[in-house]
Amino acid sequence: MTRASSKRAAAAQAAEPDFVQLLTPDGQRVTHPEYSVDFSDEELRGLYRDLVTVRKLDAEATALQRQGELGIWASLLGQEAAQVGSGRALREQDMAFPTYREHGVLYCRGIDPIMPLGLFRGVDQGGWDPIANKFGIYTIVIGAQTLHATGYAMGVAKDGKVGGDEGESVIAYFGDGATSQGDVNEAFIFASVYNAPIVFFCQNNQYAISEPLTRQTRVPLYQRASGFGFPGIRVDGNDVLATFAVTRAALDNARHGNGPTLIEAYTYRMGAHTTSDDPTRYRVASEVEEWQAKDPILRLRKYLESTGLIDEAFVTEVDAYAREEAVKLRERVLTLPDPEPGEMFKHVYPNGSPEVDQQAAEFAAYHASFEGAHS
Amino acid sequence: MTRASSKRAAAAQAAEPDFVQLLTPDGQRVTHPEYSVDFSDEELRGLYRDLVTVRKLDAEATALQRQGELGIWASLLGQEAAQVGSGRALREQDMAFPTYREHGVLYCRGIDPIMPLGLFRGVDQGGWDPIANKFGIYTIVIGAQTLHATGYAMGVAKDGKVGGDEGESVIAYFGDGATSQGDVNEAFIFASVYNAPIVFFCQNNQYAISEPLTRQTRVPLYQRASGFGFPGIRVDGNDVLATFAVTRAALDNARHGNGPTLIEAYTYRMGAHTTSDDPTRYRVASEVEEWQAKDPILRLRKYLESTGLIDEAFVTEVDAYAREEAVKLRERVLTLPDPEPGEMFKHVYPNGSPEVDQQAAEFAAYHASFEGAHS
Amino acid sequence: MSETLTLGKALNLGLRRAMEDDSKVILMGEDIGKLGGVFRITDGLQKDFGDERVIDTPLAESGIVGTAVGLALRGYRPVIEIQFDGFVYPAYDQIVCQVAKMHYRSRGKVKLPIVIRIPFGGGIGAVEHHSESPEAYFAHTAGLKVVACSNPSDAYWMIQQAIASDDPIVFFEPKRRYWEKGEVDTSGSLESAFPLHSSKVLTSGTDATVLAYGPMVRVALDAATAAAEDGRKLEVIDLRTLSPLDMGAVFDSVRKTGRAIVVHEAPHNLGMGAELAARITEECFYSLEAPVLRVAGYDIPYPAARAEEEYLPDLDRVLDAVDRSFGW
Amino acid sequence: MSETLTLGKALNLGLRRAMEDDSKVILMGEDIGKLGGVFRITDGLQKDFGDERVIDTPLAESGIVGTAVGLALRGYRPVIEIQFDGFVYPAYDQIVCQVAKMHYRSRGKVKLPIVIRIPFGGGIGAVEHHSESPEAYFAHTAGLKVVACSNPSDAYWMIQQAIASDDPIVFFEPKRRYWEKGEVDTSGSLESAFPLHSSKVLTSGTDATVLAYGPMVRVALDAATAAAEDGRKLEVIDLRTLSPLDMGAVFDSVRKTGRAIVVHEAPHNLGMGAELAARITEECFYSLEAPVLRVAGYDIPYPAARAEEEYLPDLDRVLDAVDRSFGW
Ligand SMILES: Cc1ncc(C[n+]2csc(CCOP(=O)(O)OP(=O)(O)O)c2C)c(N)n1
Ligand SMILES: Cc1ncc(C[n+]2csc(CCOP(=O)(O)OP(=O)(O)O)c2C)c(N)n1
Ligand SMILES: [Mg+2]
Ligand SMILES: [Mg+2]
Repeated sequence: MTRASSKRAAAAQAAEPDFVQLLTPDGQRVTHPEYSVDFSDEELRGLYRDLVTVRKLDAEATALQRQGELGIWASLLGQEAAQVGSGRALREQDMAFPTYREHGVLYCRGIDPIMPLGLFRGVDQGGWDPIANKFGIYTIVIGAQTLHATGYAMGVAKDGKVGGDEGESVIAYFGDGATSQGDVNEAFIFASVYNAPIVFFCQNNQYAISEPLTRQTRVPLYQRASGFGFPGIRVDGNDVLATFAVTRAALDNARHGNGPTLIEAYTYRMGAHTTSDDPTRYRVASEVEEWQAKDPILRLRKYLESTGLIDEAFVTEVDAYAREEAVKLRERVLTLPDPEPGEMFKHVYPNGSPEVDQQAAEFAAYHASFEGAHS
Repeated sequence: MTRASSKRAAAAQAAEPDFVQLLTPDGQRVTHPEYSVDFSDEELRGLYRDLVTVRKLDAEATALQRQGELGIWASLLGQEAAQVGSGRALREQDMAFPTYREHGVLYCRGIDPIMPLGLFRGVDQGGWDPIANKFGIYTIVIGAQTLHATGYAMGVAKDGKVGGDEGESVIAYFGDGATSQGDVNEAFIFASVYNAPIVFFCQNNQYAISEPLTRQTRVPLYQRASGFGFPGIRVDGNDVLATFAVTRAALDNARHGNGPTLIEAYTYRMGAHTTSDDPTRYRVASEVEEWQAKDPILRLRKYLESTGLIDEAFVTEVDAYAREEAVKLRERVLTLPDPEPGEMFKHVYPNGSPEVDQQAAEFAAYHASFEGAHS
Repeated sequence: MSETLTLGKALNLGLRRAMEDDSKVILMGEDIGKLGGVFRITDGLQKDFGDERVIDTPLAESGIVGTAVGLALRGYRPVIEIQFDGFVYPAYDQIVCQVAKMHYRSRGKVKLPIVIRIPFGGGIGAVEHHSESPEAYFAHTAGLKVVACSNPSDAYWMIQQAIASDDPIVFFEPKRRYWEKGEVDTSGSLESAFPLHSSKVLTSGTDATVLAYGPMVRVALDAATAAAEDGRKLEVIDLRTLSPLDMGAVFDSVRKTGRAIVVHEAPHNLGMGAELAARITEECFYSLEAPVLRVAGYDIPYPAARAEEEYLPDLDRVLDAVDRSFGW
Repeated sequence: MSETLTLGKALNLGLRRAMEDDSKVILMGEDIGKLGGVFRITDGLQKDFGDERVIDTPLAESGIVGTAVGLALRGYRPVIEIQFDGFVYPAYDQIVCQVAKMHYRSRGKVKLPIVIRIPFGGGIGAVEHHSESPEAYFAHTAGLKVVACSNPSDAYWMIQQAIASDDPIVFFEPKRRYWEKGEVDTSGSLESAFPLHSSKVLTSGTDATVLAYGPMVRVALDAATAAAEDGRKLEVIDLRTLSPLDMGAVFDSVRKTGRAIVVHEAPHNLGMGAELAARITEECFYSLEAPVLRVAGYDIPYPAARAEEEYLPDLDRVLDAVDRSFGW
């Protein structure tokens, strides 16, 4: 279904692959026979603010890492539209399962952006409540969260929370590389067999660390879905409007009991894989430049400017706002407390363990012996 | 491609699913726009002999198990055509990776049927040379062998042994249940990415022990392939001619360097999963009866009889031949030697291990102490 | 109310009672529905609780455990059946990296009350992968608790305790004992039952301590009986909990006897016996008359069925170890 | 010809030489091509040997190991890089059930000369799953051999020996030592190199034996230096081979010193220390002045980076154990 229709959209944009697009790289609104958005002016401005803010926060985190304040950082640079578009498409009752890069989705969920910084600073390993936040803990083992999301969605169905507008949907984020993991394919199977209310949201940013997409597949990733018995669709992941439209439709479809969808958000990782990575070893500058021209923020700005929805004052105000948010984030990161001595022994088991208790006690006594030596 | 064309074939046979068929359940030869066979009369008679013989040998093994001579037996009853058709499609240079049920393929490879009986008797765990036999050791962990097959096929390509009629192909056998394993899906990915010369041959016998196909998928299994970037096709697995034609074409395609194919051989497990299983707990007799009417041997016999290629004398002769083979098999099974005392310590490592040697020595000394006590 | 039950039936009743007690308890696994599992441990449960609670899953162990994590996040209490010991490994990543670590990762905000049932051990004449004893792989993993039952009464109570516990638990069932019978007193409450993470002294003795769990408890008890004929009194302890280990009774016993023998089917190298030997030696150093001896599977892959008798620890090997201990 | 090399570079040269020596040697892994691996251990090898021999694989560890089995059946000698210790578990099934057992299953007809390289251990300030020490999971598995290198010279020779061996070998590399330098004599042949499955006495001493491997060897050596200042002579043994263990030098040492301390990063419970303690006690029962003590990671998931210093065994903890041993 989606394939034929999205082909038409692609025809208008020869250089682009076959995907759903509502906003071209140069800021032209185009229509799509199946997908549309009806944002108010205020909402459109809000999307712009989101995009700019998540990019700025991300840049701040990168800077913090460079200055030694974070151990590592996985930047979302270039993927802002994929994350804000899908993140804003979630309804309040929906549940998201991220990888380690979904800072933009987290922001759209209304979650304090400081939340995952402890992990990257090395003071904890996440430590938040996924249920209270409706946002899973960052998952580092590639693909594992797609099964968790599927199980959660099976539970939603078991609870009878599908079938209407109030139904709950689940979204599982993962990368192009992740599609090669057995777990992701098993998640497709369980989701399909149990008709779970889930959207598999693959950010195809063209790379798994250094490996280009061709190391994972020889056909477009969205096509993977049909053989598992549910629809797959590719969207321009640098187009926040199209990403929103497609994700919203898939989530609503799921909440109404119509089962899973795979969305391939076609985008690009503009930066390094993480701050530990050196992409110059494996990709050419010209490729990055090509994608620069498809920047997700620039195109929205052009569009909003051309329609008079925003002006320079607004742009300046948003920049200032984002900068301020970034400064606040920085300040708070610097005060994130290191783990207390011996804190590592906590929360190994809900019911505790005498063995851990004993080791904690020995640890305490051992360290007290040094204290004694010092005094 | 194959989908549209096989639909046409299916139209002629309303009760059957969408698959390639060359011989109907009542023994009518039908044509297919894409697939055909050009067997000589002798070859056709040979196929009949194969089918009858593998069924008879299988029945003998089941009987041996009932009499306590085998620990367990996984019967191929009902799947003879899928196995003989694909097994005969292999060329000499091709390599097969079986599950635990491919006794019919093994037979077609010209391998002594006693070979796997040690495993089911419990005197060894296979113990044959997969390379010398061009037939992998039976694999019990579901799906694992599909990766071995893919790696082997990658090696074939690396060796430059693809690209002509003399090219080598690899076939990986697995069941419908196996398609849910991560390993099988990863095998699809590796095979596709490296364009390995492999045929994935799924015998969809409708059950994974007690679980019907609906527990593994909600769409036909052959459709799984396209999302991985290679063709999938469904064949009537109870039709030895169609199975041969489709498998031969896929193998030749692979050996010429055109990469993988998934074949779903649509068939039925007429017996229990293994001799330990009780299928009356999970399926109704009427279903089994329905499939009885599609018996793979009966239809070939009808066809050969109707065309005058065989007569009663031939049928009787083949029965006698098969019975004789079965008797020989039985006799040899009964004389399969139990493992020597301490043999279990052998072949743990190619280079041995002082730890294993020490345990073997202790074991020997310990047992010698009993000998001493007895004398 | 005491009944004579097989160990398998005791598990079945324990599962049933757990499902009655808490509607969030769900069962997941391959062939556990109509078939009732290949060992019939879930017999009749899908019929009575429906297929929303007794779930025949796709044939994918990682998928089973991974979706169980999600179901637990959603508030369910999944009880997974792994069909045979040798088929747990595809799920190993989800177990070790997710089930074991999510509580820690979340600083205690997430609980994953998942029970992973594994029929384990040999002695049933099976083909490869059907007779393994992988308990050390799990006991070495922080964040998991690991238990093994050895008799019908424990099976009945321990499975319910495991399901009621908020800790993720790998629950080993001695498959070759499924058909052995014993008395089970099904009256009383879970709370008053013998605690889950406690070892139990089964026979008291003064000459040597024999530690066992799961299928080897029977062997240890038989050895004690045989040794008694030779005038040696063995103290048999059923460990029951493999992680955490409950060493109190063990140390008391070894301090008394001065000798300890550990028996398990799992390979010798880095098996539970290694840890027990190390701990006992550290704690009871001056009480030991001989080193802790291990009667275990050999360090080879589990052999073909017709060699398994040679492989498996038996009465004679235990008695031989007792002799060797006395000969030290 | 002696050069000063980092451990990482020594591995790189060792891999290069192995590839030169045998055209059947191929490398497989994630990001090992253009990137040269996240630790650059395969730097330059794809450029020089081509992408048919240095293979960037799909992101699927089970797939990597499973296809390596097939490639080995086809006559290749695959050397796999697992990107980090914590990502080996998806391949666990293929490793434990296939790599470890195929030779046995085939009664010796199949050899799988596969090397699985795993950068292991902590101390690099990483996020979760990047600092684990899973060696016991493999050492407990019959059919696998397991080694760990600790210095550039061993790295250079051991990787070549492992690749040349027909046994399947899990090869642990101490990732936090990748950048440490040492002298490597690259002259001479593999055959004349110190044997792969042998432990090595690094410092001879009479007061206590310290056993370590991989990243902890450096810590043990530092402890020996520090202890010497207090007048205690520690005998440090680099185990090098974890399965099979090479206990000869260990027993000799403990018979001499009467005291043994095992150091590893892996969790205490069922870690290598347990097996070493059990064996040493059994063999050297009457020589021991104190029980074998273990300085190990705690039985908790690997903690957040800023707590890892607390978690990891260090000089002080080793010395403390030595003190405790002497205080017994
Ligand atoms: C099971 C596993 N193997 C390897 C890794 C190491 N690793 C971390 S990120 C990554 C690449 C992921 O690529 P992709 O799925 O495309 O996501 P992206 O980082 O591009 O967002 C790899 C190989 C891991 N985290 N988990
Ligand atoms: C990893 C794994 N899980 C579970 C099993 C137990 N088991 C053996 S056969 C089987 C069903 C296989 O079904 P299918 O793939 O359809 O093959 P069939 O037996 O029908 O030929 C199961 C679950 C196994 N052998 N391996
Ligand atoms: Mg990517
Ligand atoms: Mg089947």
